[in-house]
Amino acid sequence: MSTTARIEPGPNASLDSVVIRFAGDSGDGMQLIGNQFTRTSALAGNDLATLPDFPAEIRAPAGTRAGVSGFQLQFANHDIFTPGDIADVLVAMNPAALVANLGRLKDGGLIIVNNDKFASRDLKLANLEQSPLEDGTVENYRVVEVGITKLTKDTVEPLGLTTKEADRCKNFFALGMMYWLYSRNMGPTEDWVRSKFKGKYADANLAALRAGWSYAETVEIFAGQPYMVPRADDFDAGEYRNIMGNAALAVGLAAAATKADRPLFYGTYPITPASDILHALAPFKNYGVVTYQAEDEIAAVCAAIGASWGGSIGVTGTSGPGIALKAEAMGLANIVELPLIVVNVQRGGPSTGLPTKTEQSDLLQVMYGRNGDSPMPILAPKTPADCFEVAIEAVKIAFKYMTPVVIMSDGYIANGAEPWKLPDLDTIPEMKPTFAKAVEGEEFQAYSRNPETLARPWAIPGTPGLEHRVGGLEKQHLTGHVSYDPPNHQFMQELRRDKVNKIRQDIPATEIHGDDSGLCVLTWGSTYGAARTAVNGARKQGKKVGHVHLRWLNPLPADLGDVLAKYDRVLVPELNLGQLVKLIRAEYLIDAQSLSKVQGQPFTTNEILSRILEEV
Amino acid sequence: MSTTARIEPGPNASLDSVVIRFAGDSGDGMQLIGNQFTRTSALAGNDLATLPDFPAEIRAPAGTRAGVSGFQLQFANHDIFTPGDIADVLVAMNPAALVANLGRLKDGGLIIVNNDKFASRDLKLANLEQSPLEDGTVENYRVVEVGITKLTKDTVEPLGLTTKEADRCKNFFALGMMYWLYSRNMGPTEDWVRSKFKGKYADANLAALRAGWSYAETVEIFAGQPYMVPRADDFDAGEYRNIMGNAALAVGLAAAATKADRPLFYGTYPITPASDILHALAPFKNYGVVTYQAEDEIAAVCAAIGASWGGSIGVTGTSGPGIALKAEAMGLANIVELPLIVVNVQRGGPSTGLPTKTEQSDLLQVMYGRNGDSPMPILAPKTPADCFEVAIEAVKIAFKYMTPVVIMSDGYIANGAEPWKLPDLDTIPEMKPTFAKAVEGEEFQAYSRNPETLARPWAIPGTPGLEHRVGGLEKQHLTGHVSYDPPNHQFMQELRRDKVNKIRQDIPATEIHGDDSGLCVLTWGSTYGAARTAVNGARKQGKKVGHVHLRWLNPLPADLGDVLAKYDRVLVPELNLGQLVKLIRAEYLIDAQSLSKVQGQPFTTNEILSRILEEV
Amino acid sequence: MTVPVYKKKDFVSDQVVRWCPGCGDYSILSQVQSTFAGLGVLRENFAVISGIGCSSRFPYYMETYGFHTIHGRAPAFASGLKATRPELSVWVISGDGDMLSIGGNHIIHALRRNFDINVLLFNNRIYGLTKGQYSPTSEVGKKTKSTPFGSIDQPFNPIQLALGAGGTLIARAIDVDAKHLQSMLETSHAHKGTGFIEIYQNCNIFNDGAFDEYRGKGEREENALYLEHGKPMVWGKTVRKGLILEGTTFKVVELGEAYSEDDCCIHDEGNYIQAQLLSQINGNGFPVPLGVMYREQRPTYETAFQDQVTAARGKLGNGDLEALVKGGDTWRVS
Amino acid sequence: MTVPVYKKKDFVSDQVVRWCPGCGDYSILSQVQSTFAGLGVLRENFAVISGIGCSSRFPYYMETYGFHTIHGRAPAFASGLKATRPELSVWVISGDGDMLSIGGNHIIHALRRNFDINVLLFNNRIYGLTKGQYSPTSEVGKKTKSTPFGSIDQPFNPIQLALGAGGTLIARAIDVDAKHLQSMLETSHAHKGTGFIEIYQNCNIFNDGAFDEYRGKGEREENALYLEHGKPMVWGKTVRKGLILEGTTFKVVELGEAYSEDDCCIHDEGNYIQAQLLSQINGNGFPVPLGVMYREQRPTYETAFQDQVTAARGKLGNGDLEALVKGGDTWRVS
Ligand SMILES: Cc1ncc(C[n+]2csc(CCOP(=O)(O)OP(=O)(O)O)c2C)c(N)n1
Ligand SMILES: Cc1ncc(C[n+]2csc(CCOP(=O)(O)OP(=O)(O)O)c2C)c(N)n1
Ligand code: SF4
Ligand code: SF4
Ligand SMILES: [Mg+2]
Ligand SMILES: [Mg+2]
Repeated sequence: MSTTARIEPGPNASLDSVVIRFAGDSGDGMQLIGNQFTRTSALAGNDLATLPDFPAEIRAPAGTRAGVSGFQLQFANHDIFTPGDIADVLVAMNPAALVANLGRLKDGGLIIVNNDKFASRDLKLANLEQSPLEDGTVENYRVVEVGITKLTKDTVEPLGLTTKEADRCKNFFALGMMYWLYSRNMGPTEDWVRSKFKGKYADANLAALRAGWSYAETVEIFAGQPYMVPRADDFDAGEYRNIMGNAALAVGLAAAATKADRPLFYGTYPITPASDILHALAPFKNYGVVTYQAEDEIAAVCAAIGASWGGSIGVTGTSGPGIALKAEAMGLANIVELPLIVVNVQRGGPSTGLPTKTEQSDLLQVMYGRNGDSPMPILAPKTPADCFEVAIEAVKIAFKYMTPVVIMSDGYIANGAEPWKLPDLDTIPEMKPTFAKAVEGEEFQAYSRNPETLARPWAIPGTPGLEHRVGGLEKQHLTGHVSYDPPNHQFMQELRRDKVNKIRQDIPATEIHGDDSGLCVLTWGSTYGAARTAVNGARKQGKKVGHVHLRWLNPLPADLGDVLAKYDRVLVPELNLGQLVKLIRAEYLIDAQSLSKVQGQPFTTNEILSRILEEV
Repeated sequence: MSTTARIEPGPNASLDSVVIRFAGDSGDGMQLIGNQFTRTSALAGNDLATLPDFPAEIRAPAGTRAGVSGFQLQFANHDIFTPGDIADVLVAMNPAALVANLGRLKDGGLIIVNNDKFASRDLKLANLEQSPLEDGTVENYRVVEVGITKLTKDTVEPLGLTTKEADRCKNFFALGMMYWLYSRNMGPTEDWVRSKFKGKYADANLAALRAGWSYAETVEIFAGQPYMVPRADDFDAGEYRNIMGNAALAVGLAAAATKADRPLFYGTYPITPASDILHALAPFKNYGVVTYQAEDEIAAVCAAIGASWGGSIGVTGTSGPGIALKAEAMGLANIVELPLIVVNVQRGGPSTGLPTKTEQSDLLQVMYGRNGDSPMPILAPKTPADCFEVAIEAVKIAFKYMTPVVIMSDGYIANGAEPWKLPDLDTIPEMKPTFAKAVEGEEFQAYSRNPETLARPWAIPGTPGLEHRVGGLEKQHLTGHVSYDPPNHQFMQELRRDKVNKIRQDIPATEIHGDDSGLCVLTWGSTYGAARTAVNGARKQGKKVGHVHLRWLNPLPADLGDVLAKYDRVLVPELNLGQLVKLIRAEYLIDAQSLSKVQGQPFTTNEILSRILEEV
Repeated sequence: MTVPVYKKKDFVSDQVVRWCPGCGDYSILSQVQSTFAGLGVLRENFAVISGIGCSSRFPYYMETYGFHTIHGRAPAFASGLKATRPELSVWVISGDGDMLSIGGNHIIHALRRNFDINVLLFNNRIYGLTKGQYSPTSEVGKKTKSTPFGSIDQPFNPIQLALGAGGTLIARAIDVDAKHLQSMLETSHAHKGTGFIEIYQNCNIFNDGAFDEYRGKGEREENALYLEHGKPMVWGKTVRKGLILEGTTFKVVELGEAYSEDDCCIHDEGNYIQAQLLSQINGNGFPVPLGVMYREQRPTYETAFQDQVTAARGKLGNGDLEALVKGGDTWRVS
Repeated sequence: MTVPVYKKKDFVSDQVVRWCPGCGDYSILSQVQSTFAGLGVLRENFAVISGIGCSSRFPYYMETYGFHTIHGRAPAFASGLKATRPELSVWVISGDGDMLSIGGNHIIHALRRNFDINVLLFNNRIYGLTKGQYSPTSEVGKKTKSTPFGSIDQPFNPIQLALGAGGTLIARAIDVDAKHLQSMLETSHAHKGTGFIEIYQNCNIFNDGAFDEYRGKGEREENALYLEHGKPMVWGKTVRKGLILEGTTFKVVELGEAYSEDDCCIHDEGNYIQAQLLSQINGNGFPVPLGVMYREQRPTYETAFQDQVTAARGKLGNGDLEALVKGGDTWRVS
């Protein structure tokens, strides 16, 4: 055990990338300082990726392992795709946070620990007999013990705060130390504190932040100079912001509403980890975005379909259990052929499962989870920022083909953050929908077809002369009248299937990253980052590996069969028991293999890399 | 056109099988006489199969094509599997019934038509310009015109019935004629009429029935002797009854309750074509069967799970849209590992679809339609009578493995009828469940495992010393406490999957009917009959074809891969756009081909046969 | 835009009506078609939304925009439509099973939110379309296919439930009383808020005669209390009767010697407690109250909903795409 | 079977309680544990069933049988359990979102059916577990994460809704008033039918102070009207006040010169209309009524349900398997 850790190499050493893990009690504000460090690093021009990791309880008992809330981020001077497999630095605010996170710290890594929280009462809450600082547990790490609680208290109490209030500032003290250690500019956080807190609370947090910095500098706890992670120079030129997945999705939806010049109706019911989309959209009313918190998920999707029928962009968002409830209405949307966006921010299942953890286990649910054959276009963002484009693409396709579209995000994407290069607004497609109009002397046919897209017309109430009826009973081709005619049903079923398959014409050719022979790593959704990094790693070791990532899960790209046929083997890493792999095997009859992880956590790069190395 | 049809061959000619189709207005009582003819033929020892075919409206406008209600039955002196592709005789009560059903009558077939209903008003209702009896439409058939309305009226009016009441008896007149034509014993129907109708109404129906018989005999409308279809002699010895699918399922569930000596709780919400299970179970209260009509399908399944938790056999039944609503709770049943039977009587989809028509399009829904990986045992009856055994098997497995089990029936099975050889009651397995009991000095573990089945203990409220908590959050192995531990989640997910796969040990070896090389026709559920008949037909033509029928869809039988590997090709006829075929392709990587029909109607033998002949 | 002079037939669609002959739904359809013609609303601005049930086939027969949705959810579809298209005249059609069994949650939430929509509950106290199971308004002891030994559930009183949920216009009518039903439809249309009309509807196939005590013209004249705001609660043709209030209970009195109309309770649509009292009576010497039981003015949901949009636009201007995409902090890489 | 003498701790499970420090749920848990110890029910005969929400974690902390089900559906699970196991003491635990938003339909149906179960509605007027969105009991104008410009939905009044649905025991309590809450729990247990208790519960994280006007001991003494059957409606420590009935409205009067207790309304638990009046008041010079608002005796669902089984067995004997399988007509093939 050492209270002063030697820092190698020398003064202001430049590093390529660093992974920090903040860990403390749910009440300790770890998500907050994690986000501040992220934002500051983003503004400093680093590439970065984050992984918040918090418990299902609002606030589990303070000091227990169940109550530990973590935030991991990687920031780098080059293009990165994941928050890092394993941390270089762990900031631990109490014994539970320390022991629960040691497994995620690399051997010899740096621990900054608040040793004011290691009284026997604290140890007991963490289910520890002895202090891990003393019993050899941290032997293999470089440990810096700091009395953060006391130092913070001394700093801020003169400002007139109660002990409890003072204690709440200690996360800023920790953040200040980390800012010093990585030579970060404190300006953005200072501004933020001033905008979020008032009076003495703002002053106290600022004081704690600066005290942390000064403490690190003057006390020389790190016994060396701070590090630098220079700005990433492989960023394309442009304007950037740091963005989380749910926020990017919300911005994308609002942008689509603006470009479509249609009101966007977001009907939803709160559920983790989708609720933040609601929170993000609710203030966008001046963009014509309206949000509706319904009595449940069924009402939410039904209201969204009602809005779509009326000519709005009907959107509904939820997580897995909510999708189960929406299934019946999604089937109705399929047969009435109205545009509708269904967002599924997946979490750990089955049932309530692991509500705050990530998983990709709803793919087959959205693919098949309705009565009758009821095909549903599905696409998935690969990173937080990608949610923006996926949202716009979904709206575009929903309009063009008059169809519901499912967006498959997940907890990792939703809460993760990355730098986002702002799009050129002119490149966002115009997508004003065309509403049907009555044509003199022609009888309106609600189920006539656009031959290119098989879309039916969108005829909204209020349009003179187009009065007509839609509903969930089978429709007669062209007229849309109720029909129980047997061949018509077959015809319509095939037509609805073909319509979804037509979307293939909008899917660009499949891109191959790396080799186009040997092993193909095939991914979808948030597994992108870890897989890309792993494939790059394997290729550096001279292995023949390619990476194919799917944005569209239904329909699958037209060329996918040919692309996969180039390879000897196909490996499909998924955060489920093997779902995409089933679709691929059934479709192309290739012996694609599943790499399955269901632990509520994203893949580490190494998990995929080691499997690749086994395969090649 | 002829009013007297020559009947070949001679007097009391013996036939091997006959297909009759009764067709009339929804208010004409065609289902009633169809069922009576079926019952009588069953009692006469014929093998038989039926296909009721009625509209979605309670009563569509009288006389219109939309209002036509049909009932087809085949009865035979040998083992048959289907109600017949095409009818020998059509009984048509009005013009709409005639024209809507001509396509289902064989060339040269016999038509018995009520020509009192061909006034211009009647023709208009049927959307006809001219009478089909006069414009050449029925040229190629042998037509017997009978003034059924007037004849019935004359027969029954002396009994003091109003014209409207008299008119309601005309179906019995038609039935009387058919009974004469096929030399049937009228006794059972007479008894039935006496038990169902009172006073003059009973008298009137009996009078109409006998009048029909006498008319056929004395007026010699058929210009010949009646036919005979002798009793089937390939029936095994034993006691038989005629039974419909939903009734057989209800009897099976009640039998299971008796054998398990547990109350059976049927929680449901009415929906076509599942409601008759509720109607059949409701009077079984002295068997310990209780039925609960809940406020909706969600409440129905939740109440059933509540009952299971309390130690009853919780059962819930519905059709496709109801399954969509139950999805979330089915996921809960999966994770809390309680026995639960979910019955899905499938109908045409998507959405409200074709509510009174049959389809097999919910297989992937029950397989995958829940959030998270949530494996669900699934089995399907192949014929109406088979529902009995399937119900018992489902309960047995649900107990043994502590798991929800899905039974996949469909509208064709539910409403179809066949002779059922009563089971030897001693062969029904005993299946008294074992409830957990407290063991002195041992801590109860709600998620401990039976190593053979991976079942957890069933510990019901009221048991001293086993107080514990279950729920939808991930459980810790053994203790069952809430656990967010990542490796535990993976462990439990795999365990739940493995548990379902363990059921393989209860699935007998796959039977091959016919050849074990060449083409394999692979079926599930109600497609059995048409496929079996088609395979027999093809083999008679010397083709190498085998038939493999699956009772279990999840897990698939352990030997299925090996069985299918024997064949050059596999053909999977399904009443959907290809669902089982996807599972087979993904699992065994064989190029199984789909024969898909989605018309709300079962396969005809010929549809499968012609495809077989194309393939071999 | 001037509204053409419509006739009833302008609201008759080309679809053949598919209810059983004699079904009470026919009369309701006819009254709705007649009423729509006179509301001064452009035909294309009507949206008729239903769930599933015999009654829910209704939209097919109306020459307006129509949506036959899924079982129990019509109010939810209507909510999304009305929130985004406040100018439409939205009508929800539902049965006692559709609205009170599977759809119970959506209707109570629609009522508390007070969308300016019109809700017609076709109460035949039975499940028609699924062929005769009991419903949440069937009386205790009812024998049906699903209750061969008689039902044991206390039925809902739809008026009482709507009052409990916070409805702002709550009324009752009878299928065959054409004029009164039409006037209730007009009242609902005129009301700014959710108009909830329970319509007693005879299902002559599965529950014939459920309302015979007051359905026929003669019976109505004897047993129905037609409520009118500001008028005394009196009824009866052969014997005139009235309701008087004793403490917090109603009492039936015969008018004539001892009591006159002036002693009778005056109907006050705005009196919530009186509405509760009225909701409780029906039969057993009491009349069946018809007409508006309760009415209250409260802001409608869609108005408040759209006002927030207008306010946001007023304050922040129409959303600017660039500002949206930028959000807070950005940085440049060159 | 004799029931052991239980202590509160016999109902404390080994699971660590995971609510925020200061949450009102702690007190409710403690009162339920204390009350259970004294009900004379065997511990193994308690079944505690919840939905999803902070409050719904409740069963984990009770050393009884517990079922943490899915969002909004707890009453449905309880219905199936109670129907088949009438001897169990069934407790449903739910939040205002769980029970009144997604679960609204199940609770109104449970109330009309009148299962003999106990329903505890933890009303904190907010969604706790999902971190602070408004709920169906949040007041109009409430700013939350999902309503940054203020909510526009009229909230439900849970008492009024329960009355509308046909509840037979309807009461209100406050999380921190230990003694009174315990007595309400006992009352519910004693009642044969559904006991519905709305419990005002403070969420100190997302909606702190929602009930401050009458939650603290001092405030309660001033502003809470503790209802007691047969007792006058009076309250207030510094100034004694009472409720008098004028026509169909309540009026607040000061006791002393002009009015005495004798002028005040006498609480009658069986008076539905009075219960309606009480459900309408809260604040604005009026007290908050606590205690039993309404009580009525009606057969319980599970009794009627099991009676039909008994009657059938009595009439037909225990079901005979052979008769079952044979049904009606059979024939023999030999
Ligand atoms: C999800 C779902 N569950 C059940 C049904 C079956 N169903 C259709 S209508 C109906 C009830 C009809 O009763 P009601 O609403 O009173 O209408 P009515 O036919 O009497 O007019 C039911 C149970 C369905 N279509 N969908
Ligand atoms: C089907 C489904 N939808 C949404 C959620 C998310 N969710 C969990 S609890 C909750 C509401 C909690 O509010 P309340 O019932 O008032 O309980 P509290 O946390 O305030 O005690 C929601 C929306 C869920 N778990 N399941
Ligand atoms: S079943 Fe009843 S409600 Fe339905 S159409 Fe026929 S009469 Fe009307
Ligand atoms: S969020 Fe509110 S209701 Fe939930 S535990 Fe914390 S204080 Fe209690
Ligand atoms: Mg009805
Ligand atoms: Mg709450």
